Amino acid sequence: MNQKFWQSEWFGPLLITVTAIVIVSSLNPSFLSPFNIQILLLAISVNAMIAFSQMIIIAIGQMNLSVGAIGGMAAISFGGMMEVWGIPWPIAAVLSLSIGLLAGIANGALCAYTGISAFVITLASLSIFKGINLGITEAQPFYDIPDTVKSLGNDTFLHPLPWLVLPAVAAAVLLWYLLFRLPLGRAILAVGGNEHAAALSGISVPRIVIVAHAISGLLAALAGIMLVGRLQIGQPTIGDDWLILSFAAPVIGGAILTGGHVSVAGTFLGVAIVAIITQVLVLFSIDPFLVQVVLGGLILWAVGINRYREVRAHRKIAAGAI
Amino acid sequence: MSDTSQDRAPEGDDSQTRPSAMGGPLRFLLSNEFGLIVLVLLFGILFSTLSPAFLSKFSLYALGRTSAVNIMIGFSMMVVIITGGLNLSVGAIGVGAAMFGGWLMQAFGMPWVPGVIGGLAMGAALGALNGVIIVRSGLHSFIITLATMSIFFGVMIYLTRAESYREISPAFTSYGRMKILGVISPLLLVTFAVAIMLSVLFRFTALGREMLVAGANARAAEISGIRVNRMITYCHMLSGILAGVAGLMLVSRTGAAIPSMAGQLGQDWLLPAFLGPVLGGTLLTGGRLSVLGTLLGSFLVTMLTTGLLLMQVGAFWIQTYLGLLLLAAVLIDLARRSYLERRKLL
Amino acid sequence: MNTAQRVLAAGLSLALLPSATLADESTRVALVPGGPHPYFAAWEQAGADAAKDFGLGSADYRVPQKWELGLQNQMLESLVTQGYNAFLVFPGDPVGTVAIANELAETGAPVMALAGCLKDPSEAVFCMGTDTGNSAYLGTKELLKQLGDGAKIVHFTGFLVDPNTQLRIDAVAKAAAEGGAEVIQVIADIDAPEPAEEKINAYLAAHVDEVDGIVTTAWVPAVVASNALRKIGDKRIVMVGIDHDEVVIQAIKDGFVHGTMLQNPYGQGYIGSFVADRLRSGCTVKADAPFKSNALTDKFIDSGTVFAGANDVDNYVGSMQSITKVLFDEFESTYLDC
Amino acid sequence: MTEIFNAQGILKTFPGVKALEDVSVSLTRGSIHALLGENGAGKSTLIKVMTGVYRPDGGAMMLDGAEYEPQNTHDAIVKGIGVVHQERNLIPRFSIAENIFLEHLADQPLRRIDYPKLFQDAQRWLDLLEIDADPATPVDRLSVAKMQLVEIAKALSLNSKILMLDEPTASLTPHETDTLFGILRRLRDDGASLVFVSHKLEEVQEICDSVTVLRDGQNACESRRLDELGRQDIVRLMIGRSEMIPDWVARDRAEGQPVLELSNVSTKLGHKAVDLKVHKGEIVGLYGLVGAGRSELAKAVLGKFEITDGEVLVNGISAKINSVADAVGRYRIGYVSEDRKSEGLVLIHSVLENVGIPIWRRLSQFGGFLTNGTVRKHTVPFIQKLEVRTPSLEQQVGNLSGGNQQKISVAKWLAAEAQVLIIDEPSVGIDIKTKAYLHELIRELSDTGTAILLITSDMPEMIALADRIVVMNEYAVMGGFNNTRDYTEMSEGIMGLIQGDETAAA
Repeated sequence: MNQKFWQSEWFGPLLITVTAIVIVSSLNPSFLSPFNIQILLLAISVNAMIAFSQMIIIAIGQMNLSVGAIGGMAAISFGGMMEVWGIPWPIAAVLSLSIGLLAGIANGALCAYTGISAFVITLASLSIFKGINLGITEAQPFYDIPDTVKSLGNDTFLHPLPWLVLPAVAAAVLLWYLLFRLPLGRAILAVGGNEHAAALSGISVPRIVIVAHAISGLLAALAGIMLVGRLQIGQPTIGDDWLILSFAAPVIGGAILTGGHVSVAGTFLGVAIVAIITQVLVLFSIDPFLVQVVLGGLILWAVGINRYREVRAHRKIAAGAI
Repeated sequence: MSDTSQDRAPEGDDSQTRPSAMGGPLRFLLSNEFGLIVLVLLFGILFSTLSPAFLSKFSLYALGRTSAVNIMIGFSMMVVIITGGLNLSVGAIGVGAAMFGGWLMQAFGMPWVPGVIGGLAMGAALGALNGVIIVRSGLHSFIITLATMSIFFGVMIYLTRAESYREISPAFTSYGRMKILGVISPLLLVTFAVAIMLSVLFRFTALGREMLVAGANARAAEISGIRVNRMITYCHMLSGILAGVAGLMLVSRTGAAIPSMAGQLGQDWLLPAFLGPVLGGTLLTGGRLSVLGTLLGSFLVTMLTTGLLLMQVGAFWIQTYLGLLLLAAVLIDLARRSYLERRKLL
Repeated sequence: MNTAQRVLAAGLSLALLPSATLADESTRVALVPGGPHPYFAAWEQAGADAAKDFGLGSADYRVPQKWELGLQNQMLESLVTQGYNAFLVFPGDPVGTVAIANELAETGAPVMALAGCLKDPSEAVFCMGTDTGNSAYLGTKELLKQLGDGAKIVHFTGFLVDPNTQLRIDAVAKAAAEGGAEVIQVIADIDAPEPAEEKINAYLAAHVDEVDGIVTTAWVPAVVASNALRKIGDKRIVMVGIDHDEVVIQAIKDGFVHGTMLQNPYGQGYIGSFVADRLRSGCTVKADAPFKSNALTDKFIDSGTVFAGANDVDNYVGSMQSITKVLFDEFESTYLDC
Repeated sequence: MTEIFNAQGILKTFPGVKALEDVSVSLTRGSIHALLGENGAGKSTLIKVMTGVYRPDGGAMMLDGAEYEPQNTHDAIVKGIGVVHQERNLIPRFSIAENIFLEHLADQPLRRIDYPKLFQDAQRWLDLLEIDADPATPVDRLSVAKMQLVEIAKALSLNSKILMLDEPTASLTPHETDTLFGILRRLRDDGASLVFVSHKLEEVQEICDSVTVLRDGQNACESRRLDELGRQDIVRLMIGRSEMIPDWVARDRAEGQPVLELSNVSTKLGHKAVDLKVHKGEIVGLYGLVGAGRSELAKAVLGKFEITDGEVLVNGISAKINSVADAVGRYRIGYVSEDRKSEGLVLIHSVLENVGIPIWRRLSQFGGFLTNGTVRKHTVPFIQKLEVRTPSLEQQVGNLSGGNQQKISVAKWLAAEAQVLIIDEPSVGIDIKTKAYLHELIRELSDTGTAILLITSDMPEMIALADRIVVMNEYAVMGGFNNTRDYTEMSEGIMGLIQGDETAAA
């Protein structure tokens, strides 16, 4: 709290993001065209949700491999309820969210009460949830999406700000408030920071683990639902390739995989960086066969910079302490 | 994770020991390996009663051949997990190695032995590169291998333009289809050989032991005169080699080196890579491994998949059942161990 | 669309029942796609219909859970164990699936590559499917008809690990060159909806004015691109899609998309099952069968691909039926010795 | 003085062992009570019973006149028994204030935290304990001593009726210890009731009023006033016999070949022109406050930290040490870490494996192969020589007592036949018996010719063992002199040198 802002973990990503924007837009002005901004924001909004749902688990020092599976399950149940049962979309949304919530709680409960590592649990639940998804859809998308949902998923409420930005921003603010202002959130970070000490101070570790996973499930479901709106289809494949992003963004944002420390702003910027990178590769029509290479290289570069800053900060501290 | 110190003899007091330290058969009954053997038998019986074809020669042969590769993939992840890290790029490395080997055989008409060696060398190189970057940067292997996964795979795709290499020496590809005694695939034998080598490495050589110590407690290892960074790099290198072996096994099985054999970015390998070691009781925090456990773990998973496919459970639901069975497997094992511990404590 | 198929099936069955002969040991056909994908959905119905029409033991649609070569192989192996004796397989990889296909053939079962081909040499009796290259070529031609000379077109396509992608890229380039148009960009690896959405929109956002035409040669990109054009509300850009996804069809009706290259999955499944049975009942493939050849194989049978524009899109099912009908009527006489 | 807590006839059994049998303790307000006993005497078990980790199988406890039956650790804290454990129980990235009031996170999970107020409240405790730090500082930026004080503040903030301190001085410099004692005294005078657990009898006698000694899970004495007891009485109570003060004669081993020699060595960490000689068979005691740069110097010699200037000579020949591996492998320099758990040992590995680590390579034949048999042959003699108490060689080191762990980390270097052995704070958290034993061992080692550099902040230990005493302060050697084994003279000399008055140097 008392540290200068340029020492804070989100400063590195911010620097990268800003430089990237400046360079790209100077090379290709259309990058900052309202429409492009809208596209960018659409991508960022959904991906931020995905990253957050992983971030909250990283906060307690665990991993959730099933974010994508939960998101997909919520997405297709959202589409399915509306197409098959003709449920009005708000209700369908709420129901799908609660499905995600339950899935998360299931994960959490299993981790908390069996003491088996979350990695293993979510590895198993990953294929359970994905299986349910395929079992229901038989790989067929749900097409019958109400226009309201479609427009919410694509249109802007205030040009060039798309509707989807609202839930993303809301989630970011709430998460920040939770993790840095509310006892519950602090307890989550405390468990991640030193489980034993947290338990000694009367924090019920199992309960916290469950809460964290519940939130994760909820956010994943929300991401899935937002995607249905954005893609205008209830695609069964939604969520299949969330995993990499979900980890990359928080880590680029300075999260520590062993738990106890995450940054909402950093994660958000991490998402932004990845989104910009993806766009740049398209804008400058990089040989499609090279795209992966560049992406990987840029991830390395980003975390590298972050690391370098960290190390220097630590040296300073060490010098001060001794 | 959350092991409460409840009802365990106080640490401070001499000669108080946890049951896990009890030697002899009991320790084996408590071991993960035993649990897996029980599960394998259990499900084996279940499947063969539900669909007798499960025990048919071809089915067993196919099962052996598939698990041979999966086990190898599991090994390649295991040797990195002992450093307390992960290697998400196993798939990318495996394909890279296989494609390189394939290229050597096709482009230069190399006989398969040097071709294979070349492939493995590539695997070793990529793995070592991972290790060096991780050691030098001090970043978590997770994020590094996440990046190298795209880089390795991307470069491979870029160089090969996604073209397969088919002119593999028939001598080599014949192994993929060969049946020894009608049921055993040579690939399975390779896997067993590697398994034995690994156990020897980690039990009977200084190098292997030092790798383990470096993984268990880097600081203590260094103070005791172990070159920790080098050991960690070796682990990643070994992982690369094993991934290469798995990749080349697939080459001999599919008769060609194909870019898609581990899926986009080689991600198809991640699940088998983790399931084996994790079920096999390799400590995710590093420092401890079980070759036999990984072998059994990977085999169990492959067997479950085959069994489910055989029983024709609702086509699209298989994944759900697989997940449930995995969960069941882990929980049963947990229950068994806590039961035995209680039994011997009271 | 299932109803439509049933109609078609009924029609066909009436016409063909007499020619259907029962094999002594009943034929059990397995139709195995590369993974879950809407394109193959028609196979299930086709198999069921064929089984009914030709009195097969069964013609079952068996889907691997993921697009994994390993999983497809494992599934095929288990199907052998389950006693299936004829295989219609979409190769998870044109080269990678050859080995398993040959192994299946060794068990004495007829093996056909369906919807996509195996790379020669292989034991597959033949490959029946859409000539991916050709379809992309024709699609681009259709597109260029609408565009003036020197038109700038972009090409959205699928995974690079799939060699067909390279074929499509080449075909589009070829057609463009002939038509005096220029392919200003290829965007690939977008078979998953999220990246497709991101990349296609990003591209259009930046280059919407420079682009005259879009050709898509994979399912998901077609869907996403249709939506993108609808979003922009720009009818200047001409697009030719692929396959019969409802989104694409609707976009064509609403005039955002010029048309789509239809493929014929139902026909593949229906005819394939039929041939499988004939082959098991002693028929053989004519030595001089008039196979076409494509980049992968010389034993290629085009299951047909038609361009459906705004006018004929309404009864695209009909147009697919007619292809199937034509192909089916002279199939036995053209390709088989019985 | 009024009684605040008493336990009567506490019984606690584990499968196969009676850990506590009919143990009684009574604590009074405004007093500091010492809880003593060898490792394994049941101290830790008793603490765990009092703090709700274990439920007693028999006996009763009264706290402040009421029946006291803690359901779990947290319940104990709530009911008013606070503990400051040896291992830190703080959340690294959290601010001091938040750590102090961590308890409050549990209640009202959704009520906004008022940080300004939190910091104010924390400031009160910081003032009370004379911690000079901003309550908003993350604790992972604090020195060990401050972290400990924060933990005390944390315990006090729950206005605990009883505050238990488990080895609180283990990681403190003498100065920090004095401050701590000052604070503890003041707390006592304000009527607090403190329980002080330590192995350092000097400290116990300095600060405690009454004492309870456990031996073999039973009361050796219950709540006796300390002023009735002398050091020897306490020792007798603890180990059942009086302490054997070794009547070793002062030795001068400074003649002859120096085995390890530092000539004006400077390091990246800021050591300035350090000169140091350790001769064959000599024990050089390196004294200095924690933070004087002693362990750092040792690690520089080991090659862990870069030496920027000057050179290290082994047996008179300048040594090329680029890594610890060189130091250990090529020059046989061993280092017994002060931090057993994280630096000395691999807790999840077996006794055999831990002892064998440095010699694996040496023992392996035909290209790196070795068997447990070979390893046993070269390690077991030392494990036995040091009387390590373990059920089996396969036992996980983490399950052994502190004393045995320390023996293992020494045995490791005996097996490695180190010619130079650097021993860092050998008797931290070790009971008197083992300590005495280790001292004899170290002495024997030196007689067999091993050159020993002994780093310790424990003055009596230093004076008991060292042949020559070298004093360090602020990363520089202040001077040194031969040990005449005269406590007062030596301690004055040392303190003199620390204050930097050269005349004290002999």
